[in-house]
Amino acid sequence: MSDEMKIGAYICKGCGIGDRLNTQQMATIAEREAKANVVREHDYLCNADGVAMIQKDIDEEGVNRVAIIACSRRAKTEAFNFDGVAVIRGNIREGVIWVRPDTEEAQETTQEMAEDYTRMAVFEARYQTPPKPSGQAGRNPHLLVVGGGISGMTAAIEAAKAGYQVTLVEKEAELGGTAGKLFKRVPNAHPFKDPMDTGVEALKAAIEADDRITVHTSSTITKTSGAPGRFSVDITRESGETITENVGAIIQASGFKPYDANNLPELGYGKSPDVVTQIELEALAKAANGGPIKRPSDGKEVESVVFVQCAGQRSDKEGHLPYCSGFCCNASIKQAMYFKDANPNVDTVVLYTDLRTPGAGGEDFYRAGQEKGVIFTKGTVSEVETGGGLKVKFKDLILDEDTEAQPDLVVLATGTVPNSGVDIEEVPQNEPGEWESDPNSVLNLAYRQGKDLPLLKHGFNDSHFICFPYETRRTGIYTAGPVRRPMDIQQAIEDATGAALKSIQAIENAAQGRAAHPRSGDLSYPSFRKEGCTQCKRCTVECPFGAIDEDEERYPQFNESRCRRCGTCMGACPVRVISFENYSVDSVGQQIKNIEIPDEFDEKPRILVLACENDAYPALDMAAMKGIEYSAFARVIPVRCLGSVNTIWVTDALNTGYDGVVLMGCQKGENYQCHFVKGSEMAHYRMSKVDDTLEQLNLEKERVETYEVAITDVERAPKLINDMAETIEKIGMSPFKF
Amino acid sequence: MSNLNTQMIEKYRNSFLREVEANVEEGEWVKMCMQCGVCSGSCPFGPHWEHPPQEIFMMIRAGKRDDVLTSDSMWMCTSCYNCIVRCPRGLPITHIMHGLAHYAHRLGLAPKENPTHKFAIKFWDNLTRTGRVNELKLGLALYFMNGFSEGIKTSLKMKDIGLGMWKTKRLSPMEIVGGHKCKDVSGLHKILAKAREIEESKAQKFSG
Amino acid sequence: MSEIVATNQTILVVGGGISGMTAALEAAECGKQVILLEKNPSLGGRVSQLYRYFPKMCHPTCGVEINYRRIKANRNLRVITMAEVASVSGDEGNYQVKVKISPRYVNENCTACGECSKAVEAEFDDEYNYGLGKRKGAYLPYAMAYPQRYVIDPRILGSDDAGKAKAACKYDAIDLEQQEQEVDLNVGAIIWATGWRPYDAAKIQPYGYDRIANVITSVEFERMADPYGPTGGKILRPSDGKEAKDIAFIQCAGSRDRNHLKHCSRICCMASLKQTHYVREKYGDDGKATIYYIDIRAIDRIDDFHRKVKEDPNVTFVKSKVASIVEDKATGNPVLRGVNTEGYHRYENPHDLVVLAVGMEPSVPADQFPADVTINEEGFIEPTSQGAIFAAGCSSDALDVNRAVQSATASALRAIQVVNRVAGMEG
Amino acid sequence: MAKKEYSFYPGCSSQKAASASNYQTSVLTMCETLDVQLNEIPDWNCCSASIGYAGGGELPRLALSARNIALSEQANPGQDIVATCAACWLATKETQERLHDDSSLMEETNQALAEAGLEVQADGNIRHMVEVLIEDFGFDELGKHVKKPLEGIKIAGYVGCQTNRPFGIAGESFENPMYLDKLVETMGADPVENYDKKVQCCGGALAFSEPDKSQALIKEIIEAAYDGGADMIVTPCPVCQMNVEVYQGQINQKYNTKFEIPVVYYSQLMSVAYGAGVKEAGLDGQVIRATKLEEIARK
Repeated sequence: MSDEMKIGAYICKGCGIGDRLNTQQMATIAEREAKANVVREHDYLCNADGVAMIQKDIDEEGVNRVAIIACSRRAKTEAFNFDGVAVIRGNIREGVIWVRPDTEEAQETTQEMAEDYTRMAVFEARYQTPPKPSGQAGRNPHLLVVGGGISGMTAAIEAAKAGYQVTLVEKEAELGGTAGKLFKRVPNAHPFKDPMDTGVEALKAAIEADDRITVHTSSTITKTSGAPGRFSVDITRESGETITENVGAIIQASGFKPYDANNLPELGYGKSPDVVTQIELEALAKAANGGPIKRPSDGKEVESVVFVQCAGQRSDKEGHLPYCSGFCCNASIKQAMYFKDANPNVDTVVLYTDLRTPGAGGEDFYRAGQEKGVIFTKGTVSEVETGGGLKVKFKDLILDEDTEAQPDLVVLATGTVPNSGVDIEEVPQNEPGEWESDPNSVLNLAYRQGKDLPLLKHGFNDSHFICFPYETRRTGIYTAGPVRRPMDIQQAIEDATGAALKSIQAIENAAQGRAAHPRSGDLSYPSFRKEGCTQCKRCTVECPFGAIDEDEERYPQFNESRCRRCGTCMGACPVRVISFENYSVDSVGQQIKNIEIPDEFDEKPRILVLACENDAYPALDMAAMKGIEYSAFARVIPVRCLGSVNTIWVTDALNTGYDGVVLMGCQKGENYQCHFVKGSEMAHYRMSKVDDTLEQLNLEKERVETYEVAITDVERAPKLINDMAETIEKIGMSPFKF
Repeated sequence: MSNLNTQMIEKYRNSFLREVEANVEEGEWVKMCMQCGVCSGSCPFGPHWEHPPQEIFMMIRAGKRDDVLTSDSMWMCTSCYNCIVRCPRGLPITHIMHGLAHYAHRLGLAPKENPTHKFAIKFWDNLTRTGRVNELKLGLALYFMNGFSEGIKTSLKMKDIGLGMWKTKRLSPMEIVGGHKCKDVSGLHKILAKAREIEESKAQKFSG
Repeated sequence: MSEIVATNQTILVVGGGISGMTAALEAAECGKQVILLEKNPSLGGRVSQLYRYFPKMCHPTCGVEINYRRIKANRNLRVITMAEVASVSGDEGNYQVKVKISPRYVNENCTACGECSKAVEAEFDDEYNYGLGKRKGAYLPYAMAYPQRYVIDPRILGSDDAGKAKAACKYDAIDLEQQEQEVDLNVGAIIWATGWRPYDAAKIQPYGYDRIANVITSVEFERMADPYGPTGGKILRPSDGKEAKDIAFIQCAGSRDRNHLKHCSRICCMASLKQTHYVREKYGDDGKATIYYIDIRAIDRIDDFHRKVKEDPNVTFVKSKVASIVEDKATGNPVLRGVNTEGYHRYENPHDLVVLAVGMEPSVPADQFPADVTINEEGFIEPTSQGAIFAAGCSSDALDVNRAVQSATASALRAIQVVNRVAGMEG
Repeated sequence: MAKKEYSFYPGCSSQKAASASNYQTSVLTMCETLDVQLNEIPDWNCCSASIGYAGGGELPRLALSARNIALSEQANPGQDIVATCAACWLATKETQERLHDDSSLMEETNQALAEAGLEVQADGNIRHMVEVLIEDFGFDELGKHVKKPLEGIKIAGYVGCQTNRPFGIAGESFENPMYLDKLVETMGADPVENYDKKVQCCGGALAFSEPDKSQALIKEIIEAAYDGGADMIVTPCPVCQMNVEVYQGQINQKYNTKFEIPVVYYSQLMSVAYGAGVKEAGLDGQVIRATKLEEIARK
């Protein structure tokens, strides 16, 4: 295929388009005004004949930019799927005829809408290059797992089973993590009745036997640099000896540390050796090895034990954990069984407020505990007195009375605190060229934005997305196990296996230069013109994924495989030097500029709508399917994320004579739904600054509105456009019409 | 306090739950309650129980032996089986209530003046005498269970019912002198005596 | 369908809900060949019928849209709808799967223009809305449906409507002659993601779902809250269409109950907590919710959501499994009877509407499973130690969306391990 | 249809001059039409119902029912035991199941029975008469024998507790069993729809010891029947029949109501529909006369 640009514009007449619009006129515009090289109309473009017609042009005419002027980009994607060329969709079905009434009086404005979309499609095509991988990364089928507990070992084994090399780094001298300290674990299979072997030894043996897995114990990560496909990791032994490994992806399975029970003096911890945490009880049970468990103070065989659930958890008190650790209910049942299995006459009482034993296995296990004689009492403990024998004072919530128990031993279910390294909001990264490793960091990332993964909530490194639990904010680095969210062993195993899959996927994506979620498969990547760059750092700071570093001269360094292609950097750049092959300041800017702006006195305003392709644009599509109308003066352009909107588009539009601009992005704030985390937030912030520009232009602020629009805002999204039309009617047309 | 009661207190000092498990019909189910309360909400006599069934289970777990055994709550069970069919854990609640009532009676702790307690004893005595219930005698015994003058009052109050039943041949004054009975009453008595003996020897074994 | 190419390096995913889509996409985005089967005319599964997700209160449609976009963009993935597995034979690395494909009567020419639907008169209960509304005999399962292609309900075949639909289509997309097909697929590994169905609330007899109009299920309530659901997003009483402002939520409706489902369905507590938001969203301070529960299972970091709801003065928590519901015939109010077990307070509470938080039951009954897997007492697939049929999502346990997706992602790797072994691929 | 034979356990209340003697009369009439032969268990004894628990411990109570089963096995081998009284059915069936499932209980029970030279196997079926009608005949067959449809009578089907729980009738729910309604329809009468007290407890045996509490329940049962427009109530249980019928006078005094609703057995409805007279249908045993039924019976 020659490099010469050849644009084909294809106008469909199906689905009523031909009945409602003068497609011939549109074809003329595509050819004469927009200068498409090949222009064709078709009665039914998406059928085999229509598709063949386009393919023929690609093959025979050398068409390499295909502008399909038909239905929405969300429709008929299987049909309009051509190799090696850029495909652009002009939306005249959902975007025009389905949102406009089929009346004579509406005909003129509807036709104008369609003509503009035709121009826009061809102009967008003109500023497209079919993306090719940059070749920045090669394939490195090797992954790093940080943490040698159940999660880390599982991730390593599962990745190795798929044929990948693994380097496993554990800071302790032994693999096993917390699970390695357990006597037994909660069962994971039918009949869910008895504590079972932890499986840690089997995992260790599997790792030992697998020559694809290399283990570094007593080691930590002192520096991680690079990007998916080409990470470089410094692994430092206790001795200070450091080796460097190159890996394609990273799994952080750094686990948790037990909550510090010293924060719970009211529950007797630290005052009596016979008040222990769950993890301390495991040590006693290990020592007993199936025999009677003895209490720490005097070695007496325990005859009665009380388990206090939610000790320091699910509480707003200072120093307490605001969350539920998820596994402790089942863990206490298991531990009560340690006593009961050794001697059924031991009294075991679990004091709880909500017993949380979910799923098939959970309820069976709860029942099994009851069958063994474990007593469950709904109650809240106020105090554990330790002077001369233990006294657990609690309120029995069912019998509605204050009462007490005097057990030999008290076990506190204290929950977990994630081992997530340093909080990058609090601990700034070293300046470029001044690297120093932080002993509190897990990964010691050399990323400009900080040494560890950003935290989500309560110190956990979870994804914010319900449907996409692995989407951390650092591409190619996945967290697994209880560092991500509180979880039990069974879930940690599932989680680690899933994280291994994502790491492998990251490796394969990086190898081919493809983007990861949510623009999976996208081959475009950001490039920048160094000569125009003012080193303002906005791109580096605002990138939601920490993809951009700074070199020592303080120029941005793009790391293609860390990039998610959201374009937030492009939106941020005040001098507009950042662009993607298929998405740039021009590819959108030219669409904005190349529409017909009617004369001020025509009473035909123009409203630019920049709609996020993830939520707002589909919402408008659905509105169209439901026949919800909106103003014929709107011209909607989908954007990758509102974060990619460069203010120049807005000011250019206003300068060109648009009367209003509506920006539609996703929800921001704590429960953000922006798939690129901060894009919507950034856009709102930037648009607040546009107000100054408006003032300079002597334009009303109401001419630019930024909204959060959900995909379900099927009625609201059109209404927001109509609201703008009304506003314009009130405040008048823009004075900037030429 | 009955001898048996004293023995039981000694034996199960620490755990009323274990005492119930060992000695009460279906008592081993008490520990399986998951505290949902559906039994208590389902009972047609629910408002009249001082301690509805789930609370009794919780009291057993909490070791409130006296409170449970002297309670008149279990004696409110109408044997409607609502609780049983709704219990998510399949506890035979009706039977546990009967079992607790029986156990309380055996230990001499059941409330003496509870009408159902009295009636239930009389019913048993009535039926075991001949092998079949004599409704007239049972009724009269019931009316007079609170003493003679109370009995006259009750009888008068109930006379319309008696009269109606008599008129429709669903009650016969002749029953007072004879009535239906099993032919092999002595065999039945032997069976019951043996059954009681086996049961008591088991209790002895537990308490010994 | 001779064009379906599958080999022993292909991964078959059965079920196109959130778990199946995820498993299929994650594997395909690793470069594997994947076939995704769905028995309904559209992908999306149960999540497509939810209004919002807990705890973020975001819309499931959003994630589904992203997944559809991923599917459209991925050439390694082949989606076959209206397809069910009839049988599976063979072994790890080499399965033979018989697939039955029901006719849609609409071919790929369909542009989703909707003319056929307008032409048809017959209406049927709308499955998407759990029968709360009607849809036409020619229909798009729901606005976001993928494939975005209409379906002809077989019940209109042979009627005038069938002819009308055909006549209305300008694109020759309606093919009334389509027949059921059976195709044989050779695949290396199978991911089973057939998900769950809501437990049949009519079986919970004390709650009178089959007798009392104003007793509905939690899944129906989702449709009701959805602005594009059968009531246009209004929370209304089925009996008289009046606004339902005082709503009772009954937990463990069919779960944790040996008379019904023995297991805890995990999601219902959070779902009800979420639904109290709907009540407040629609009715503000006039909206009242009461949650009747045994244990509130707001597990792990989302317990803060639970605690926030608890702070809402308009939401009341009653620790009680409701004993029974009767209908107040004068008002149509369901009256809940039971005992608040915290102190044993009896109640007889009338509410405008009762929402039963129904449990999750595996979609495929244990005795109808077409393949050889181990199924536990609850009907879920146990983790296998042999073979290459891997459960994903709610066919493996009662899971929330987040965990279902985790499970699906893990199952994708397990399948990849098998096909990589078949291919002799080393990393 | 060929003659069907069952081992019959009538129970104390069905005896001559006992509270449900009219039930027995109508059952026998009904069985004649259906060609059912009931072979009474010789020398049967009381089951101790569900109130015997205070005096009788677990084993003595089981022994009572076990004796009946043993006698049935001896005299009517291979025949299902059929009871007409809910309490009899329940106690016997529970005993059968518990002995069957618990070998040590079985052993102890047989030890006791041996005192009277008896032995029990407890592997047969224990059935309620209603079960026999529904399962061995079915509504279609039962309807075929109708000679005088009970037209124009509205009847509330009051199922009560122990016929319904814990065993119930196969295919019926505990909360809303429909078989009485279907039977009423089959006999040509109109069932009260959505009779929501159909499984409410009448106080059972506690009607004697706790009359006030029980009568409050009975009042609701009657009230709901009236609300549904019922002419009469039909029930399969002698305790229910007795409690709901005979306390109406006392309830009227206490609550200032004017209840006077007949309470009949299903077997009486069937007898009348099958052409029996007042006496054969046991209608002369009604304390509150079921005049509408009597009218048909006299036709």
